[in-house]
Amino acid sequence: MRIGYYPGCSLEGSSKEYNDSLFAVAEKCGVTLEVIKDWSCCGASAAHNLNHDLALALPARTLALAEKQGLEDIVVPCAACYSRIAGTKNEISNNIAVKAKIEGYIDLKLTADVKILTVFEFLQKYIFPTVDQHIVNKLNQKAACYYGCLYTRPKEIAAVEQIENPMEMDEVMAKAGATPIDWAFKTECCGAGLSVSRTDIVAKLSGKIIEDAADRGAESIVVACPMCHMNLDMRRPEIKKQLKKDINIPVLFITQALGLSMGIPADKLGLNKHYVPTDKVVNCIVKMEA
Amino acid sequence: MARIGVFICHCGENISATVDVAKVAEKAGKLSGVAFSVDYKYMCSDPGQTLIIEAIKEHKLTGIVVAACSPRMHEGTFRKAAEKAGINPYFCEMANIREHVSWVHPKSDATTQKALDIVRTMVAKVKKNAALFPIKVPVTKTALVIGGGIAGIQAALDIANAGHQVIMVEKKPSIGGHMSQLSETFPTLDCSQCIMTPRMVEVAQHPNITLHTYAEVESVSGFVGNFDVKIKMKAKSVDYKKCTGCGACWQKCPSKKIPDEFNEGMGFRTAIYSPFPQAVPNKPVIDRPNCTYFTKGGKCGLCKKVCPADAINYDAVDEFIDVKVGAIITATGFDLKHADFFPEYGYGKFKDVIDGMQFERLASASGPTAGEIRRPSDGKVPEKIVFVACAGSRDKAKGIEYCSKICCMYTAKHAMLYKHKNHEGKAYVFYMDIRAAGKDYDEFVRRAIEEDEVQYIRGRVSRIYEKNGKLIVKGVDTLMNGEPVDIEADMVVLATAVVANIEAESLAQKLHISYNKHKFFAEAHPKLKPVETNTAGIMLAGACQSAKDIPESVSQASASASKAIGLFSSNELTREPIVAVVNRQAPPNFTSCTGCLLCQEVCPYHAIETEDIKDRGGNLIKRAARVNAGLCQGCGTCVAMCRNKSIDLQGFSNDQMLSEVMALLNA
Amino acid sequence: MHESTHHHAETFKSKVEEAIGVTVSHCYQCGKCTAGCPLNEEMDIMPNQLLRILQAEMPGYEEKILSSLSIWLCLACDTCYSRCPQEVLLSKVMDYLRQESLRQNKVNPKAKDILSFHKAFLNSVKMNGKLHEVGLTIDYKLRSLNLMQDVMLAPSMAAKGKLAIFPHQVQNTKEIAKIFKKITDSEGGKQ
Amino acid sequence: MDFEPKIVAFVCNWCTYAGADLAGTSRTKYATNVSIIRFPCTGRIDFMLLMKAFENGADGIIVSGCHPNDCHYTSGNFHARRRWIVFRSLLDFMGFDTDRITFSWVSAAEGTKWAGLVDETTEKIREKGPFTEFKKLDYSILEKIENDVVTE
Ligand SMILES: Cc1cc2nc3c(=O)[nH]c(=O)nc-3n(C[C@H](O)[C@H](O)[C@H](O)COP(=O)(O)OP(=O)(O)OC[C@H]3O[C@@H](n4cnc5c(N)ncnc54)[C@H](O)[C@@H]3O)c2cc1C
Ligand SMILES: Cc1cc2nc3c(=O)[nH]c(=O)nc-3n(C[C@H](O)[C@H](O)[C@H](O)COP(=O)(O)OP(=O)(O)OC[C@H]3O[C@@H](n4cnc5c(N)ncnc54)[C@H](O)[C@@H]3O)c2cc1C
Ligand code: SF4
Ligand code: SF4
Ligand code: SF4
Ligand code: SF4
Ligand code: SF4
Ligand code: SF4
Ligand code: SF4
Ligand code: SF4
Repeated sequence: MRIGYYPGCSLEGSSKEYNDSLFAVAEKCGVTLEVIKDWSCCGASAAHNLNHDLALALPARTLALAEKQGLEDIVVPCAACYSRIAGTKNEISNNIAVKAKIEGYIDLKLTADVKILTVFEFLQKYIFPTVDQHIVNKLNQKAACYYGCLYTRPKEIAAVEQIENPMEMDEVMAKAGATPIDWAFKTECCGAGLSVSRTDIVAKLSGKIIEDAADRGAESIVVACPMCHMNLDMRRPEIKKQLKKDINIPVLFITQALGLSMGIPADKLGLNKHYVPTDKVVNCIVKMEA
Repeated sequence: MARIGVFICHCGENISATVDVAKVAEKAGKLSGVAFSVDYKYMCSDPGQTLIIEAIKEHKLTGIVVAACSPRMHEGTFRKAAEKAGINPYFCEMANIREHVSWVHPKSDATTQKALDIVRTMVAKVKKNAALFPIKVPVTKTALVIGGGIAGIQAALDIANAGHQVIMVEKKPSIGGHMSQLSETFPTLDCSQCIMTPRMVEVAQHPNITLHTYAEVESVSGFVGNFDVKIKMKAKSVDYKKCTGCGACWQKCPSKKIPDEFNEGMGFRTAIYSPFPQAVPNKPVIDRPNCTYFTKGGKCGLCKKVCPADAINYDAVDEFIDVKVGAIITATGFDLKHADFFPEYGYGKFKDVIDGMQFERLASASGPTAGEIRRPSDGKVPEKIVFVACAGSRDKAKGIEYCSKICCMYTAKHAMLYKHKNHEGKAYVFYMDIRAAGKDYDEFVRRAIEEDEVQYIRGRVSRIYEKNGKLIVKGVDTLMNGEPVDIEADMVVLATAVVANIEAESLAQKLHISYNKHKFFAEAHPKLKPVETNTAGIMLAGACQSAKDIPESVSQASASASKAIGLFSSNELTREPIVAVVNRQAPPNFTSCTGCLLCQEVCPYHAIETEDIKDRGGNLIKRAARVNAGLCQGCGTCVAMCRNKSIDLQGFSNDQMLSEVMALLNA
Repeated sequence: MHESTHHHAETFKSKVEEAIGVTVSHCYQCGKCTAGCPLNEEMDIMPNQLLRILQAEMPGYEEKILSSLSIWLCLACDTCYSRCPQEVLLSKVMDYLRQESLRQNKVNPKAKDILSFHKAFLNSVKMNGKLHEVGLTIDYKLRSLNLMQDVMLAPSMAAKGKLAIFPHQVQNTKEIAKIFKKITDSEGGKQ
Repeated sequence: MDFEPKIVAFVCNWCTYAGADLAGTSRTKYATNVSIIRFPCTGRIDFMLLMKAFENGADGIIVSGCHPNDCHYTSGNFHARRRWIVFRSLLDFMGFDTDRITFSWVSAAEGTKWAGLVDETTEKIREKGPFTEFKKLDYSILEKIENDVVTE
């Protein structure tokens, strides 16, 4: 099986560590990812806010390129990209007229039958089969897995089984030796696309999320999306102002957490790139007995 | 050789004003097979009927066509006349030249021609008619009542009090159904047990009622008046003839941690148990999957040791009995939608999010808290309680579009009961509409709002989550511009949807009755036959048909009882012989039926059975269809389905219909 | 068998319904959408009420809806849809209303920054085929005139090696520009 | 003289026949071209009978019974409809003018609808003219195919 990879814009820029940690984990397990050649931006929230056709055409181009390249599974580590691409695939496969129109715009033919995997689906499908032999550390801490909206809704493209109480990331964290906690804000929205233009709102929404995790004793928040990461990690000063208290829980990408349990060095996983220091996580690692 | 008489009616001037009746009579007289033809002023009058009778006798007529009004008006009249004259009444047909001709067309040649066409058509038909005889079936004057909730109890008592035998089958160890679990009942707030218990006892003691608890219907065959029913008596492990109900066994039973169904899981019972103190019969059964004796290979045996009556029998097995009944009343009630259905409300996850029936048990004096409303998690009396109406009902996304009908009322009742017990407490109800359309019902809800100060908030709750021991209820007030309302509650009660009994579908298949897509049993007609089913002799009572409250369940139960009593009022049933028949031929074919059973699939009444045709030596020659005349209603759908015309409908046979078509078109 | 077809006059409501395949009358105004909407506190017109306004079609309703702030705040998180008993795809309605508001030039003044960001974002994609965060920042600042707002925390990000100063580009940026052009053209040049 | 079409109506006893009776008791006037053949239920109507009617010179046919959920026999009309849908596609395929058969629902309360149906159908068939093409069709294959149709 040739596994395709769609990094998305953020993983080339502000969330490079997510990209790096994903590759580090894959490499350790001997899994290769092929980047989709000449991929372009999915349009994220901006396109569907302003133009529906554009919101379909941009992801469709990527899908078509993946097909051309002969890929069957593609891993999309960003929740926004996942949502756009899976949504486009869904709409195109259910409506021939739309499909024809979009094919016209992008000058490419589509079957839309590639399978789109989130990072946690990828981990479960391709990493889990061999991961046990690589796990050397136990992440001895309570982790709050945060899924946000784009993996859990709308139900037609949800990447999780139970949309109100998803467990897929929790399973990955359990593998890494952490204790996933039951909390109330797993799937609440962090403010996503308003991060730049209405930071005040993002601070409010993300603040509630972080507060609930803290109240329930979480020692880390684990995400699988660069936007969630940005809002929960980098927007901490605004959140602090909003909550009128300082909460220092670090926010990790799920690949970083799993990478730590596999003994991959923290800097290789890009843990130094976070706004909220991550030493607390690194410090609670326990070596497993041989 | 057919000798047909044709009688053309003037109906005063109703027909003769536009149709040239004399001409019709004259032309009809010339049709092949017509031996006599006449027109007359009022055919249905006494002289008119006498004219027909005399003509039949005088002209030795083999059949008659009365060209007059609609058969829906006077077919019976003229069939009786034919019978009086000594011919089979089914040799009489009517040609409708009034409603379909004279009243709808002007006086003209075309009108007269159309009248003649119709007469010719009916003459052609009557020539193909055959003598038919009313079908008579004997009636077994015993009713089977399936389900011992309030509906089944009411129906059983009504029938038994009318002097007929009743067999009641209840699958649980006690009768009583949901009503026995209720605390107080709307709209009067009288104690449910107080009005229920006497009726349960009456059933047990009634000389005409045979009660089988812990029993189920295994199979049903036969038809109205003559059903054969096999009943499965599940092994109780207790000999009821010996047991006195002393209770020594369940007091001593060491398996004490079994969630108590009667208290909706909010308490425990033992492995040998009687479900509640007022149970009828108040004798125990052993719940084998939870009994040490059965799970640990003969260990324990304590109940047998302590039983003073030596009633315990570990070797008891399921038994089957066969009974014959004439009518069946289905009263198997409803279920409530359970866990996993409301992930957004945390039902099944948070202990203090409960459903309406659990609330009933909390509010009941005989319940796990002796009637004090305390929350399950820590036993605290809630200071703020939220009721969520329409939880799962009227929710297309969850597959239940219908309104559960009773929950508006019981939610108002619950809020009231709570307020009566906790004056300082705050009760909120999230609702979409208040459906309280019964006698004194809206007044009841208004009382909750106006006198007991229950806060009604119009809006649906989006989500409930738990935080620091409180349940955060995220709702909205759509009457305040959609303002979000978040309530920190101590307890939440969901008015979960009323759904069909989980076994409804399999029971319906055993009984051959229809059900809707939500598995509620279907009535024969929504307005005019609301308690009967499509299968003659099987009636419905209570919430097995649709969500119902007690007054409605009881009314319907009495109505279905009266249908059964009506059925039992004579010794045999007479039915019109308009039924389907499978043709018969001489050996070696016996019938042209190939046994494809396409007819069986389409018959709305499950009237088609299979018949094994055997030779003299008893060897199977072929399997063919056979119509159960007791069940067939004469729709003829099977006839149109049969590819080789092996099944036909008496009175509307292939031959008759084809003759009509040919005669109509070939003047 | 003859089945009659109904003809309605085209209204703004019917336009919305047709464009996105949502039937507004399916909404029975329970408010569950609003109750769960993460943005409800910020909105000027609640999600259920937007639908109500569409349903009722009272004079001036089109204007009222198209100039609301709510349509720009909606994050398309689909919390509403995932719990709506009537399966009304509200986020799609919001999508459409936003686009229509833009086409008709009715954007709420308070949504200016949000719109600027979306435009800057798309502009970056149009030029590079991918998003260039530094470019986006500059463009957004120019559009919104929020020069002082530390939009992307540029200094600390750059220090952590998170910002690429030069854009990554797709090999054939012309191809992307062509897609943008085709779509803009097909809509009569409006964007 | 104008062409006067001959139309046969196959109707059920409980709804449409009664509806036609009601048109009578209400003295609603309509064209004389349609004559009724009464069936217990539309489920009883065998489509070969329709073919026989055309073969014997009918120019048009009406089939009418109870509204979908009102069937006296609960589901006979559904079966009729299901068979009709398959049958019609077959007729269409053979080049048969299926417009000569009008399928309708007329309840016992719809006397006016019945009258309207008769007038409209008569007008429609009058415009179409006599059904001479039918003779040219080899409808006998229908008889063979119908066996498969009913199994659908
Ligand atoms: C929370 C709540 C509160 C309510 N409060 C009120 C109120 O205050 N006032 C009011 O009027 N109504 C109230 N109701 C409604 C009331 O409970 C029903 O109207 C009533 O119970 C219906 O009676 P039933 O006999 O039809 O069904 P059920 O009570 O469900 O009885 C059915 C019986 O059939 C048995 N059975 C099921 N399947 C089989 C089978 N296959 N074979 C044999 N036996 C079988 C069951 O064990 C049961 O004993 C309330 C309902 C609920 C859920
Ligand atoms: C506008 C309207 C629309 C409706 N639509 C529907 C509908 O679509 N579906 C539905 O299910 N229901 C409908 N209903 C309800 C329906 O009409 C009633 O349920 C039904 O008519 C009740 O029947 P009844 O026999 O109890 O009373 P009635 O129909 O009122 O019959 C009572 C009879 O008793 C006679 N009578 C009265 N007093 C005496 C006396 N002292 N001595 C002798 N005779 C007496 C009266 O003359 C009358 O003939 C509707 C009602 C209304 C008002
Ligand atoms: S038989 Fe019918 S048509 Fe003749 S007089 Fe009687 S009512 Fe009139
Ligand atoms: S101890 Fe014996 S007699 Fe007493 S209730 Fe139990 S079984 Fe019946
Ligand atoms: S044998 Fe079973 S029922 Fe009897 S006392 Fe022991 S556990 Fe209880
Ligand atoms: S009865 Fe009331 S609470 Fe129950 S489903 Fe109907 S409207 Fe909702
Ligand atoms: S009667 Fe006809 S349809 Fe029924 S089983 Fe026999 S051949 Fe088949
Ligand atoms: S006539 Fe109707 S009810 Fe009778 S056997 Fe045939 S399909 Fe069944
Ligand atoms: S949740 Fe659905 S039905 Fe309820 S108000 Fe919102 S859109 Fe309407
Ligand atoms: S999709 Fe929009 S309207 Fe719906 S809940 Fe999310 S933000 Fe609110």
